[in-house]
Amino acid sequence: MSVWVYGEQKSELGLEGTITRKLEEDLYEVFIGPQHPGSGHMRIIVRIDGDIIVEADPDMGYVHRTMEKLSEGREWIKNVPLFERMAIHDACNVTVSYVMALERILGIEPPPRAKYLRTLLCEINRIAAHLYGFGIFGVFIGHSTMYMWSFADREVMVELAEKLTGARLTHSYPIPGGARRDMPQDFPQAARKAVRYFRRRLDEYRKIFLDNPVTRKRLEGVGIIPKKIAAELGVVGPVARASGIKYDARLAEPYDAYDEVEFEVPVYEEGDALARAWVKFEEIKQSLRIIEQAVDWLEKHPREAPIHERFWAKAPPLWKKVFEAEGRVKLLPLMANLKLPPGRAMARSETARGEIVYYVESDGKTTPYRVRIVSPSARNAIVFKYIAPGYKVMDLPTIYGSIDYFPPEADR
Amino acid sequence: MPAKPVVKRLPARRGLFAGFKGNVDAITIGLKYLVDPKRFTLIYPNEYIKLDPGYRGFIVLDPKKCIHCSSCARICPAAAMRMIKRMEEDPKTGKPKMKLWPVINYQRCIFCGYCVDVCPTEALYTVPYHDIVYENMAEMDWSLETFVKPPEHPTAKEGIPVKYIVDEEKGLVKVRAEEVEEK
Amino acid sequence: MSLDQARRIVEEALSGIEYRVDEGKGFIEFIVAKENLVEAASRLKKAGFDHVKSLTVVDYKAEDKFKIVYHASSYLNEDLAKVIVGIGTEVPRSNPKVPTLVYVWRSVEFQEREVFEFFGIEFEDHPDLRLLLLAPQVAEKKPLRKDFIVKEEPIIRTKPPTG
Amino acid sequence: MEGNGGNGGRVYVGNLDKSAKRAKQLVMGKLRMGKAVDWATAFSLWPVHLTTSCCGCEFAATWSPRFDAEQHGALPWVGARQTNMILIEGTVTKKMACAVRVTWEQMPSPKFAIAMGACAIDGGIFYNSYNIVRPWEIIPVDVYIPGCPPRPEAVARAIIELQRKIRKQRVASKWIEEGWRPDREYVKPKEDPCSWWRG
Repeated sequence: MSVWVYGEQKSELGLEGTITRKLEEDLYEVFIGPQHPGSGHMRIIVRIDGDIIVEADPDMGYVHRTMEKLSEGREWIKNVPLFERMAIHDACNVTVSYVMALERILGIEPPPRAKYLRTLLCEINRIAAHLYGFGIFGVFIGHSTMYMWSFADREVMVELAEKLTGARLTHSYPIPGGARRDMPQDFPQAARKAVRYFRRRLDEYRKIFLDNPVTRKRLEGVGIIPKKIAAELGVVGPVARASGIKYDARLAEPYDAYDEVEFEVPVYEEGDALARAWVKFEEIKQSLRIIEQAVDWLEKHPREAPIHERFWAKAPPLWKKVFEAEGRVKLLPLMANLKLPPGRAMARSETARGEIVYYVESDGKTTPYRVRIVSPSARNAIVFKYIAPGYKVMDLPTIYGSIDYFPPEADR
Repeated sequence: MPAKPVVKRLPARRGLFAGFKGNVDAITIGLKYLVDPKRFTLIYPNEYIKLDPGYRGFIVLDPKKCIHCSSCARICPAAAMRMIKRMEEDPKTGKPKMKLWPVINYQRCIFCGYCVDVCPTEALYTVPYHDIVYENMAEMDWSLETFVKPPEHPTAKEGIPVKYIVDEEKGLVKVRAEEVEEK
Repeated sequence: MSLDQARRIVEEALSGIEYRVDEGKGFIEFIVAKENLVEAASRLKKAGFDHVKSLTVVDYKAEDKFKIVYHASSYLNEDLAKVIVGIGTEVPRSNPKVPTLVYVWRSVEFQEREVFEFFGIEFEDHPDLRLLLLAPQVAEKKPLRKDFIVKEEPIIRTKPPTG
Repeated sequence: MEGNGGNGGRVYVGNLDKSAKRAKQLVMGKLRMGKAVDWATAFSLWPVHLTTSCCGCEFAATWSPRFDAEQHGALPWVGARQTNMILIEGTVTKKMACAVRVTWEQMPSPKFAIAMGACAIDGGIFYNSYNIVRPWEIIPVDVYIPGCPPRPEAVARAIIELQRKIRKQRVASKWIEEGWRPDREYVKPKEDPCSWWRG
């Protein structure tokens, strides 16, 4: 068989600038990204034989913003907005475990009201992030109705979060010892309306996306991760739960109000892209349940500052006045120079894309000695290398979309 | 009550006509919204969202309340807030005195609102709008004179205020701001 | 399962290997010698800790050592999933070389690459030790070591604002 | 010059640069279409789909049904060759800088850039990070949007401001006439953003 070498033909034909490389083993190397129609910020170097992927090498780090290093030079509370930038569409979930780690070192427990408020925002964020994931997934597999629908409905959840915290995405809501705002008076009514709206709407989602034969053909049997391999690769979140792993950080180590509210953790055993989509879909339903319960609890209990006494007992009268009028928890100036006792703590929380783990080490100063973050997307990136080979190039967007990979989070 | 994991099964494809039924379902939903669409697009800039007063928009300083404590500059995560020195006449003695004033740099501000929350006298407050853009980078580095008055809201001149309310039937509904406020 | 119970399980598994226990809030660490790391890790895996959550490296510059800890937990055993157990070792800063644990836990592959570029720690026998996140020029600086210092801006700057 | 295609067909081969120049003279000089060019450019600002960082969340929301920036004539497009606007969504890291510059160079002129978010202006919360670059060091930026992330309305406002600027200062037509923007110096990166890639 003669090998067509473009380099040699080039000089004969006079086609300057035609550079096409053919590799020795009859494989093509395809560079996908970082400028591509999906959510971007990542390159996957794929070697293909025909249109079958032989090797996939994720080239990450296009959004590596050095959070671990920057945190070492900044005061404890300043790191909350910093780490939040990892996944701004899921802001409360990624910061709550950092705050939990600080609370463990400080040895304080937030008041129950703060716990419920955090849980409430976490679940609002989870739904918004799942819908974001569905929207991007829709773009990836060419189902633009899904993008339009989920981004339109995501705005409901964003609107609720905005009412609660005062920002669309970057809430910076949890602080050591509590939360920054109480819910406004008209919030419960709006939240219940939203829950009822979503309950009805999700059925339509199922019909147009999950049960749509076109989508099913694209998703079924793609990117199968068997249970054992999922455990071996250490994948997290919906990816693991779609493979039959009964693991959820809310289940293993209940934080905030998760040991008091009632919910289920959906697990599927098929392990393919469709099962991963179904896990996210069922999780939205469970999140709606938690939102309802959290709102009920918050309405029943008296309104008080959702922050630990240590940061509120010495508060001047103006603080209390502002809280009563606007529901805003003012911070004591000591918050900026908060000193933690020396110690080490680990905390984990379940974000929409999986579990995030923080390792926080303090040496008794106002800044951390070391913060190690392992984000869910960073742990799921390994799927590209080990699962993508064997599938067609056309399945790569499906795998990418189904694991809900968010590069700024993976790169930190 | 603790949570529990529940193993679920993917819905099976039922029979020969499962695919057909799925297609019909999807198309019916599509037709439903073709006939009865949900319209809630914001016609910007003829309309603008009147945000809740609690929204963390641009930050403004009330110079009368400021006590020059530099708490805001200390807590700013992005080092956007900084203190500048000004020589001012002391009202009591009449002698010039050095005073520290906060100024903000919107090239860096991340709108986290920590400075507003930490201010001991509520001298900093937020305005509920956020849609201001600049053509020049230097304009974003506010001087003290700019910082003490709310920035001009360009859309308020051009458009009418609307509000979005959560609705049980349609998700979000766009209504005129006056209608909501009347209620 | 509490951390104490987990501690007993791991202590049983590590019998015959010298170790030191470091406790933290929410996790427990077993520090072994560099030579015993692979053996200890495989015994831990046999005990049911099937994946690594975090490969945590801390640079103790004053004590002239890196502490490398693999924080493992379990997926398949629901009881063990509740605890985080670390297995680790300490290496001098001048010669940072450790045997890789990729062949024990596949889930550390990318994390080991990450540690390699940020700390310059070499994992012997790692199948694919390349840069993961950083460009080569940045990786040369070994950014997460304590001797790489990023400049912070002072709180009070007296420079008048421009414009 | 005339070339012969096979099977009796004809292929015309000529000097492309010369023809382009002539077409430019015809459109801009004789027909005086400058104003039309400005008008048309202003209402078809298509951003390229290059998501540099997390402001991409709000970038996606800007084109979602609620804020629908398509009403301003802007539609994100995949290929850099068919677009004329680049929206820098947040931080540009050293690795991404290469992609931004390459994408910018691929786009046909007249082309414009909007820097979205604090990170794209002065680093935002990552102001002292060792791995970021300021996008205005790599490409010329027209409009800056403060915020972290800015609201989708702010992005729409930036598009409107850019449209005004193009029509008022006649940026697009002057660009075509003079070969480069009259209001800006050519931004040449101090160091090659792709050095990591080539080296």
